[in-house]
Amino acid sequence: MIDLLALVMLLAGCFFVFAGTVGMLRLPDVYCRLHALTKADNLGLLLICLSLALLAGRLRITLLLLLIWLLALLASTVSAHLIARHSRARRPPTGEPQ
Amino acid sequence: MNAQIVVDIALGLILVGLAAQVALGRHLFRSIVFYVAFGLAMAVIWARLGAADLALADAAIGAGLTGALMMVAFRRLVGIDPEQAQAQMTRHSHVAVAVAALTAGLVATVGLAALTMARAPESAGMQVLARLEETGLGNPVTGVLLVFRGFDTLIEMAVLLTAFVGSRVMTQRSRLNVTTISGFELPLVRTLVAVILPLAVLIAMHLLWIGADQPGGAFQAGAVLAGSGVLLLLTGTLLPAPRSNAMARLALVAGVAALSLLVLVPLSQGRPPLAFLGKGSLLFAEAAMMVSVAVSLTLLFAGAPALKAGRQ
Amino acid sequence: MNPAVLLVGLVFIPLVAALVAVILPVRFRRPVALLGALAWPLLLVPLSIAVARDQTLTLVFGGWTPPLGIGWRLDALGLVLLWVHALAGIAALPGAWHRFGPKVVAAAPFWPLWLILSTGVNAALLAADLFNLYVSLELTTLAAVALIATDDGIAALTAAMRYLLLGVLGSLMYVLGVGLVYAQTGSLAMDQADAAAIRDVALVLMLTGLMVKAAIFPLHVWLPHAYGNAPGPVAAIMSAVVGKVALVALWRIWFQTAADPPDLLADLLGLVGAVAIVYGALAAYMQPRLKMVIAWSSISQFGFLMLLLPLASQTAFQGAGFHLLAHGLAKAAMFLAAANIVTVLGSDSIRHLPGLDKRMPLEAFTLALGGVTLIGLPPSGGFTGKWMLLTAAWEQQGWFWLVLIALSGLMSAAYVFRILALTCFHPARRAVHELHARPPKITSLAALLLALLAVIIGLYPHPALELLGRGLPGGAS
Amino acid sequence: MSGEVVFVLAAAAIFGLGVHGLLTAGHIMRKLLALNLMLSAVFLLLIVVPARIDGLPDPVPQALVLTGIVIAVSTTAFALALMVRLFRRQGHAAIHPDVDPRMLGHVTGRTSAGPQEEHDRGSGSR
Repeated sequence: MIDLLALVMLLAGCFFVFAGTVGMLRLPDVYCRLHALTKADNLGLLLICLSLALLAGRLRITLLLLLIWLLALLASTVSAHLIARHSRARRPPTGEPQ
Repeated sequence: MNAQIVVDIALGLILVGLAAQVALGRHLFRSIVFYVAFGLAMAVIWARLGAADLALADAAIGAGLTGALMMVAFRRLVGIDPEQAQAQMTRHSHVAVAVAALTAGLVATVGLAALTMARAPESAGMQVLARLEETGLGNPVTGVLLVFRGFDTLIEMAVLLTAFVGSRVMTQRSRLNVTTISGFELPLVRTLVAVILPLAVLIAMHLLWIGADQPGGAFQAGAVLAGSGVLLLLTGTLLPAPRSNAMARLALVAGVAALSLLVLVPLSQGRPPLAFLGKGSLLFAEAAMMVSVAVSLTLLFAGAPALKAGRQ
Repeated sequence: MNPAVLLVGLVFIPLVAALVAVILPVRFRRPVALLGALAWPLLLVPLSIAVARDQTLTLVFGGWTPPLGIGWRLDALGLVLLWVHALAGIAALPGAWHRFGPKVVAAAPFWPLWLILSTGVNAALLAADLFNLYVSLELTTLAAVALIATDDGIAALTAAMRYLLLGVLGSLMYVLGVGLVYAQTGSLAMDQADAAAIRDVALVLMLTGLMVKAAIFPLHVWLPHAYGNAPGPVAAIMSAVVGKVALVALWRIWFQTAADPPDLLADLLGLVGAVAIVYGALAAYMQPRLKMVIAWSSISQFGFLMLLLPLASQTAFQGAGFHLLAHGLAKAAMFLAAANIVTVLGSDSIRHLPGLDKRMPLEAFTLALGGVTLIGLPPSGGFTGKWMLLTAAWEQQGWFWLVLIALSGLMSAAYVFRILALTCFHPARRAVHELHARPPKITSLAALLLALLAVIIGLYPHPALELLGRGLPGGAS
Repeated sequence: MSGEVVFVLAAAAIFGLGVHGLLTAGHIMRKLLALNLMLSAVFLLLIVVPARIDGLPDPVPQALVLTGIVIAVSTTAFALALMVRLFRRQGHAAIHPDVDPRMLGHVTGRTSAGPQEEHDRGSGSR
């Protein structure tokens, strides 16, 4: 039962990461790409971490996975912020595809 | 077994695909970014092969720091001449394609032949595993690096020192380049630094401590610290300093000096050079090596002989 | 005390001196480096006695016998090159001392790098382990490249970059070969690593890698620019030992790791050497700059040393080893003299040479003496080396090699006499314009002594020949 | 077909790509990238080809590769510093002074010293 749940979450996580990647490659401008990359990827990573935690079933591993997710979250937040800021300074958002 | 081979093929294809982007990509900056991705994929493959020490080292050094060094060098080129941002400078040549294909074919033939050849029944690696107990270490790679083939490691640390001293020949003639990125004053970035930095130090200490028995060790720990140093330089918390100081110079030579002690101290006791002095001495040498790796790589990134505190 | 322990000093005296030099402020670096560079050659006296008695000295790190650990081995060949290194290094010191004073920008890194270069060269000469040889050669290459770059001219920086890139390419091929050897034999010790099936491929890979580092034609492209544009003392030490270390490693791997090297490959490499002799000499003849002439002559002379592989006899080894000694001393002397000429004239273009024998007689004499050794005229050391090689070719009825060796003397004569004729007998012997301050006399004398030494060893060749007569690098005859 | 075969083939392909990059690159940094790729391929072969011991890679090649990685990053860092200096001095990042002008793109015609020549040109003293 737990295995099944983990599998579903793993697949869902992979889907979100994949979607984020597709978004990064296909979306028109920096802001949309950042949106895809940060949101979808972080959700995907969370799902993968959770599923791995379920499979491992140990508190230490679970906490480590949570830490990994939090660090990735922090890193992607800051880098997305910096990229958006840099991008706005150079070329303000117009709503039009660049 | 079948699932394994599918995963292996996928990993191999990803690695080759990334290498192709590095080698064939049009824009230099893009190639550098893909090189970082290549290093990470390499780390995954090391993990798959069971070489955890290499996975850690390649992720931190091969991908992370080499990438950072290349990016900062690229930025320096752009700083000198902004048009470098569009630098392409590749030529197309059928000869090159033919030579490359031929070389790849040769390497593949040799590699596959080597896989199927008869091997000696006894290898140095087996001896290492058999005699690792005498050292009290649990990680055979650390055993090879610091005990059985410690002299290689000493020369390797000397190479790192030489790279730094040699770079000074070039960098001391140039003005100091600013490595700071814009936006470091943002509260968000400061939070990041405040969280990452203690954690990175903790991780480095952990890697150093467990290195004797588990994957990890001086190089991996040093690389993590060097990564933090790069972050501090990027955020302007540390700045390149134009003049060297005694602390920086001591940190640079610490690794070679500690390993030299491991070689020379047994001599004074009438034992062969580099005779095993116990686990404590190894930890001492590894700590010194970690400091040297971290400081050398950070200073190579900064292109400066020392660092000073920046704006807080 | 076991004399092998002294080997540790060969590597660790310059290394520790380098560490001290890095730690100390810039103004102390030069004296520390001088002490370090003068201290380690002292060990060569007891070591020579020990080698003369015991043939080879071996040292095993940590008591972990190979293949588990790393071993060092000093044989007659290594000792000969250590002497070249020591003598050339000491002779280069006055010039380096004069040029890299504490007020010079590049002096701060120069002196530690100078010591590290010695460390790397000595470690590579002692290495009896395939991988340890790699790390030592990397150390040597990196220090050498940085020392070339201390010149900071575009030509020197370009040469340094080219040397570095080719060096990395060479070492990665070498490492691949080493990996294949380990995979098959499970050992990295040079004398244990022999194996069958994949060996020839691995051998070719390792040799190719080392040939890049030793600048053997056609992998020589980095050398002329590197030697021709490096600061004088650096060019001297590099031409004396840095390329030759890789060549000695190549010989060792050939005779030690490949216990039964394939004849075809030997002839092929000999042929490569033959082309190098001719091509290098022709190129040397065409060069417009003195330092480039001397640098290209190295390509030619290195090709000469490759003839040991097809000849592969005791006599040939004595000849090649002796040639290594004589050539190293003569080349270093010539580069030091050329460096002084550059300092005084501001250029080493051969157009400036006429009349030099009047204004800079010591330098002109050094060039002449060095040239005599390069050609191999009696009684110079170069003559002894070439004569032994000729004898070896005669004994084996290798007529092709015989003709080639004889021819090589003529070709060296062509480029050497071109220089000497220009210097002494050119009709338009213009007055030499002294553009810059003359370097201290001791720099000229050091170069001259080195060149004299290269001749004197030809008069008293027996100690070196007797040492080298003990056997090929593998121990087999 | 086993995993080893896959990785040997991948290493060979990467080596070939590196050779191609090395031959076609005009820019020094591209040459460095290509050399680093080739080194990675060599490292991969060094680990994959020797026999595995108890299902893990032989520790000796692992240590060799770890040494190789550190040497590679040292050499790369040094080469990059050299490249930046050469760029400052000559104004383009190709090795050959007489390089095909098309490969230099925008810097064509700029033959003498680089755009940011410093006060201490040449090898002289301060």
